Amino acid sequence: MQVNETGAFVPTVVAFCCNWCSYAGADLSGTNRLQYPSNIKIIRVPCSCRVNPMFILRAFQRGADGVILCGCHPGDCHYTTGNYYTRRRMTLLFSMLDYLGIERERTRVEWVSAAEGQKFAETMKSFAAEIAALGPNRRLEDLRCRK
Amino acid sequence: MKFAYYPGCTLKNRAKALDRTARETAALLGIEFEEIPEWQCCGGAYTSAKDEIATKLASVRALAAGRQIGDGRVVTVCSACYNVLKQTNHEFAVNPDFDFKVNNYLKGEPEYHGEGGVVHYLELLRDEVGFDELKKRVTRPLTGKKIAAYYGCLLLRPSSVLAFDDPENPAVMEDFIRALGAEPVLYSMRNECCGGYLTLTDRETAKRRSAAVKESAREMGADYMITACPLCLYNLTKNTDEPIPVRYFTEVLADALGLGGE
Amino acid sequence: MQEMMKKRAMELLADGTVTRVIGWRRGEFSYDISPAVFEDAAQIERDFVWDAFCGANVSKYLIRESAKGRVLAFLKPCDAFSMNQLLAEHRVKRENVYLIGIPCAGKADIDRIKARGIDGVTGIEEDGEAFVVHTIYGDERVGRADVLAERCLVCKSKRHPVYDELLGEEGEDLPDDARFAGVEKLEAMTAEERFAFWRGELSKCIRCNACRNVCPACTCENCVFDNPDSGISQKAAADPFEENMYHIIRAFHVAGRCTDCGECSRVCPEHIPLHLLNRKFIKDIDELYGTYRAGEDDETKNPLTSFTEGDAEPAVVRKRGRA
Amino acid sequence: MNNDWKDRIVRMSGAAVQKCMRCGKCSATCPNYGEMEYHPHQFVYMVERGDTERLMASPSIFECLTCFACVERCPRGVEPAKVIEAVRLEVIRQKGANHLKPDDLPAAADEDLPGQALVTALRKFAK
Amino acid sequence: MQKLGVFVCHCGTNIAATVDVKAVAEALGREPSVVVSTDYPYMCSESGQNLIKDAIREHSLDGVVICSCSPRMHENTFRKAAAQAGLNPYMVEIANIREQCSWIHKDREEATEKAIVLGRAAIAKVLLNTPLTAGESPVTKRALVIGGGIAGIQTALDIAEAGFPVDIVEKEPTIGGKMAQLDKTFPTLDCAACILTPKMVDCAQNENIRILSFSEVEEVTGFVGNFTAKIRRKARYVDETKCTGCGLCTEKCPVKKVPNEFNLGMDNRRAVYIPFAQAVPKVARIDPDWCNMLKNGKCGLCSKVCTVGAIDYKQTDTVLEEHYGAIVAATGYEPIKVDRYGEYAYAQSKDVITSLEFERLTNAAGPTSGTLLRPSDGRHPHTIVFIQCVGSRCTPEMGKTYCSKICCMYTAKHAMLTREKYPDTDVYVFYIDVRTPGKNFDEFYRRAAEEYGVHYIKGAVGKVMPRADGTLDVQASDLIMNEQLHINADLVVLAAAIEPSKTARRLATMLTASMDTNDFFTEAHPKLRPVESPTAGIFLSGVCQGPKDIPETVSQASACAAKVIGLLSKNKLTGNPCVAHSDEWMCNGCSNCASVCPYGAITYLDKDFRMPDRSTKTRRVASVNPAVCQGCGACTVACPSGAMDLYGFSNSQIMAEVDAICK
Repeated sequence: MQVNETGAFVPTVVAFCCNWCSYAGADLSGTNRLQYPSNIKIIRVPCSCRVNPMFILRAFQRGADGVILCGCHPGDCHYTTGNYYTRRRMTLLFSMLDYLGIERERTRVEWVSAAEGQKFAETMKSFAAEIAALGPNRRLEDLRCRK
Repeated sequence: MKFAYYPGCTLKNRAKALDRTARETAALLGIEFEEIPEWQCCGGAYTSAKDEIATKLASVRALAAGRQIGDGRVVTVCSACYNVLKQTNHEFAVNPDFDFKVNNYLKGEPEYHGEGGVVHYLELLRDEVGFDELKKRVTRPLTGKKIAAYYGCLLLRPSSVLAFDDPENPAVMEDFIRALGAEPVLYSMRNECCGGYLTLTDRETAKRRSAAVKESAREMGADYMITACPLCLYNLTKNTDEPIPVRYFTEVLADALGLGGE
Repeated sequence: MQEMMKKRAMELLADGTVTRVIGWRRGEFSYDISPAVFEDAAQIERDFVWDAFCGANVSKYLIRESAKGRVLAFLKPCDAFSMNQLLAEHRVKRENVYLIGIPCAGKADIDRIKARGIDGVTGIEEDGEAFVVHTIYGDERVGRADVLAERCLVCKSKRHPVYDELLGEEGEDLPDDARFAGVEKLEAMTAEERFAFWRGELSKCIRCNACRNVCPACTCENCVFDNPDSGISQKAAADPFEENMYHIIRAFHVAGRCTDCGECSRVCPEHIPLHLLNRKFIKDIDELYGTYRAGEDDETKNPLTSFTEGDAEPAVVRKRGRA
Repeated sequence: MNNDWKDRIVRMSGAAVQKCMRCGKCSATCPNYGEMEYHPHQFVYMVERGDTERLMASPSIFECLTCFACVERCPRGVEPAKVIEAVRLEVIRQKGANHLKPDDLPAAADEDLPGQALVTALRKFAK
Repeated sequence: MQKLGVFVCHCGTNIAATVDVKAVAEALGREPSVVVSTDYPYMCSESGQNLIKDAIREHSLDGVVICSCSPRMHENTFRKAAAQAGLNPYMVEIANIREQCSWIHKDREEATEKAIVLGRAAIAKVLLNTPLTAGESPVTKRALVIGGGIAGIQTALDIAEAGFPVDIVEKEPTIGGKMAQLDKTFPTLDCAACILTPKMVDCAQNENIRILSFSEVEEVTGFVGNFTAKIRRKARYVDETKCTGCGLCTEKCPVKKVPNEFNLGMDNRRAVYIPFAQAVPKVARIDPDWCNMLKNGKCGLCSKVCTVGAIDYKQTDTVLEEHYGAIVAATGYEPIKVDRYGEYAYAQSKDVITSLEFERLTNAAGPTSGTLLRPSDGRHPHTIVFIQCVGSRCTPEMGKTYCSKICCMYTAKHAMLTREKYPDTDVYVFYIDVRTPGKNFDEFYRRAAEEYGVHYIKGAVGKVMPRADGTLDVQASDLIMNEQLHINADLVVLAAAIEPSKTARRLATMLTASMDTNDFFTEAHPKLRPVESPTAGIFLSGVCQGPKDIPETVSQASACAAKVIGLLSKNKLTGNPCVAHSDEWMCNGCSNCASVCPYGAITYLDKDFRMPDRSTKTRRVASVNPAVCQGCGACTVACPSGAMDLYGFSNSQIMAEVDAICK
């Protein structure tokens, strides 16, 4: 668990972004110098549908406090249909995590287009704030991975 | 076939003929009208403002009472009642806030959430009786008569809510006229306003509007006009000098079915 | 019924329609019954059993057996759903199997029998709405509902979605009302309570892999948990995370493919209610994407490999129920 | 610009004034256009601009027949009649601002006038 | 032990101002496997690239991590540099420390720390990278153009000129499309037939072009360079190879009252007919809905008069299968149905017409032989009202949300030509905006207003009311005058919105090409790749991609041809090596992967496996065609056994990144 100089909890957040829309949207928020917290780290995937539930569980295992998955808006997928599968898979996965009592706020899917730099930054800010408010992930971490 | 019947206030006084002929013809056609007990005035006009709740309660109560009868749909003959009741009922489907507030007002009475329905007598004739069947029941066909149907506004608009007929090119009254053996007259002003309630504050406008409507019907060769709305009938008769008679559609229906004198 | 089945099996062996038969055989105890392959009439005559303890789902065995030649299998409705799903996934070649549908009125749960103080069980017989349990101390008569397995109490169907021939009457689909009660009970809890519940259950897991090995949907040539290259291989769960991980991923892998046969819970030596995970997915799928029954037919697309443009957003999870 | 007022009208009417593309079809369609100082497309535009006083002071708002022809034909789904109704309500809800008073009725009505007209006119023009 | 190099870019001050690049290089230099770690002001510059190349050679690096701007910017630059130094280009990973770090953070310490984490993630990933080589596939040197309007014609001609064979598939009995129905063309007023029909003839005569008229594409399989199409050649009951187009059959045909679709039903044709005089191919067709012989076996006149024996009442549909390297969609448009706008009385009055009908009414080959006459009574109209934007620029409930783009200009043309030919006619145009961007377009519109005296009125028409005397009362608003008008018109012309052909959606599904909500084909990039579909090998020509006028359509058609020629001139195609692949030993053959693949890249085969016990086992396993796979990865998650993985973004690579970030 990270804390900042004032002792406040700084969550670790992993953002999976599809190469064509959301990663480009993240780049755009950079180009526009829109700030969002540095504890969010982006992993580039070709399409949101590349994200295996395993990756999300792995992130929690290794100490992530929140995982967000961003893709093209439904209907705009570079690969035509990828994000439709993502939508179903993640809906079911999130529901299952909730069912197991894992805080449902720790996972999120957002559709961010390459033009939505502003939305990307806003989304990241709000997600990071939400996770910070929840506190550290304790329910789905691997104690052996704790620093 | 039994339906809840909502006559509305005007049918109890100035438009008694409309009420009487509607009931008589319905009975003859095997439709039972059961008048909703203790109904109140629908309000005459539907206020589209989102924050007008109390003015719609009378309609809601009528709808709530009507859902107990027959298949739950309320039959109206007057265009205005049809318009008000149907728009009110529609609001439940699209506006949860309205639903919530209305039911707060209704505390103590049974809740209502838009489960009822509204149907105009013309729709019953079209969809339940059927114009082919109606044609068979006609004993005194109006052969040779050229009749102009006047829809006005309240039956047709807003079409997204009322879904009564094509708002620009309606057909139900024309088909009705054909079923009675007469010839419908198509004229452009049949779905334009007669001047409505402005007769009270600006009679000149009402006169101009009604005159334009009648002029258009006369130009196309109408012998007489029919309508479903008492206020339209008033404007078209009292606010113009044009001599073409205007009658309720139920009156001509009664004639054709052989009811009453002549 | 048992005799009819034996007769039919021997006929089909004799006329060369099949070379082997899959049925059930008794183990050390009368209630210890497992699927078995019979190769000749003598084996069938001697060992073939069919009674209220024959709960095991035989469909999975057909993957291996059907690769060797034509085989006969007796399928309860449960097994037939699983079978059909395997056919849809090309795990079994249809032409290599001869399927006989047999009716099932529900199977007895030996633990529930024992819980009623009945010991020394030597056999079971159906008698209308009751079971007659033979024991070394004499016969005991018990109400059917008192000893049926949970999965049979909420049976989804008495129908066989696939078969070549039927013995007995074909049944019908049954209403789903009770099947999801367990899931609903959990959903109604707070997140804390759910977490505590599952921690309590999953921490019992000894990673014996029985659930995986019995599951007719878990038929991978090489399971990701056994594959060192998958990055998540585990031999035994070392900590709570891995217990969670294993069961979440397993449920996810069978989501949209699980026919809810209930074998996972039946075989779990720790009595973890694993079916509650699978049923959660089934319930979510039914609610979000329309009722879907894996194994119903081989045309309807698995809800996880299909979509509609108007599907619910994942945020729907946040809006539902209690946190 | 009076944005509070504009927001209130937009909320009350549920109409989408910002969707207007200024084609003028509402005014082309209005049966009572000739009696109005400001016309339907101007109502919409004035609300969008937040131009309060002039519109509320104009007698035009009492000339709308609520015939809904503009609503029906608007290609942008703006619903001008609902805008006008909201403005009118805003006016008559002010104290003493009733456009039609019960005392006026006997003079305006005759014996054949349907009750429907009285109720409607009062609902439209009075609090 | 692998040897990695890390290169941290300053990007001038873009990165260096917020990120302590030296500290990053130093920290990453301490990571295991990293043998060289350095920083430089501009890594993408030639000297920066040389620095990388030299390091690769000097240290025999196995992998390179570059901490710089977004990989979307310079990944290719650095991959090329690596390749030049002898390193496989797919052994390069980028840590995005500009767009996703220095530019979005202000605190130097925080940004530096994040840059290091991003660098570590890239190192973790590159350690698991494998050298990849792009696969190759051959190219069938033949193009398919679907749609034979001006777009398809131009594309086909250009491709054929470059020496490649082309098939044009046209659903109607003749090519020519909408342009063949037009009278004159703006802004030069050339006659449409005069400039179009020579191109149609060129198509017929070009030996590289085969016209498959009255045909439809039924199925398309394959992938870029290697498509196979099934084309249904619908029965026309006339042998195309024998018919000379003499027209004798048409003359003798006794069925005379068939609405003539070429003239939009405003006059009649026979049951056996040639659509119009300059049709290509000029071959008759028998309409089975009207022909007495085909309906009840009574007649046979056409067969008797045909001197070449071309009539064949027994003809049936045939299906042709052909291979193509590239496919062009040129399916064009249709005007929308205007009946739904009842206020304009299109259904009630014959004298309310659409603009396309107006074209036919003024065309010499039209129903009135070019004299402008009212359809109701055949009299000259003296007052004409043109209504713009009918169904365009609406809410989705009310019509089309887009501007149809061509109406302002063709209406100016109609108005101008009417005034020129019939100076006694009053012409009114009701407009919301007059949109005339285009060479000589605004000048053209101004001429209509200034020189020809067309009355342009800013406002809309509320209602068109047919009157007893046969005139049309047009009630409209004049927004400039702030008044409501009534114009007593003889003819009302509606500028109907245009929409993509109804056939387009089915085609898009066949081609796995994407479409927008309006059913226009989506281009690969709206600015930079406007004539390609996102699906490789599928190209877009004309209005099927979005509303266009003729000059624009022709430009796009030629641009499209250039792209097709570019593709067909290659002997082999190099693919993206970051594609899916299946581990046969783990694959169950369950088909989950194939059911989510948007490209049909996965097939199954029964394969024999030698088991450890020396027995042989036949199993159904998935096989990915790397030329078809685009690398989305949908299959990798659908696969329960984990047999399916993606090169360049493998499970282990992504998990290594996750681990590095969460550490």
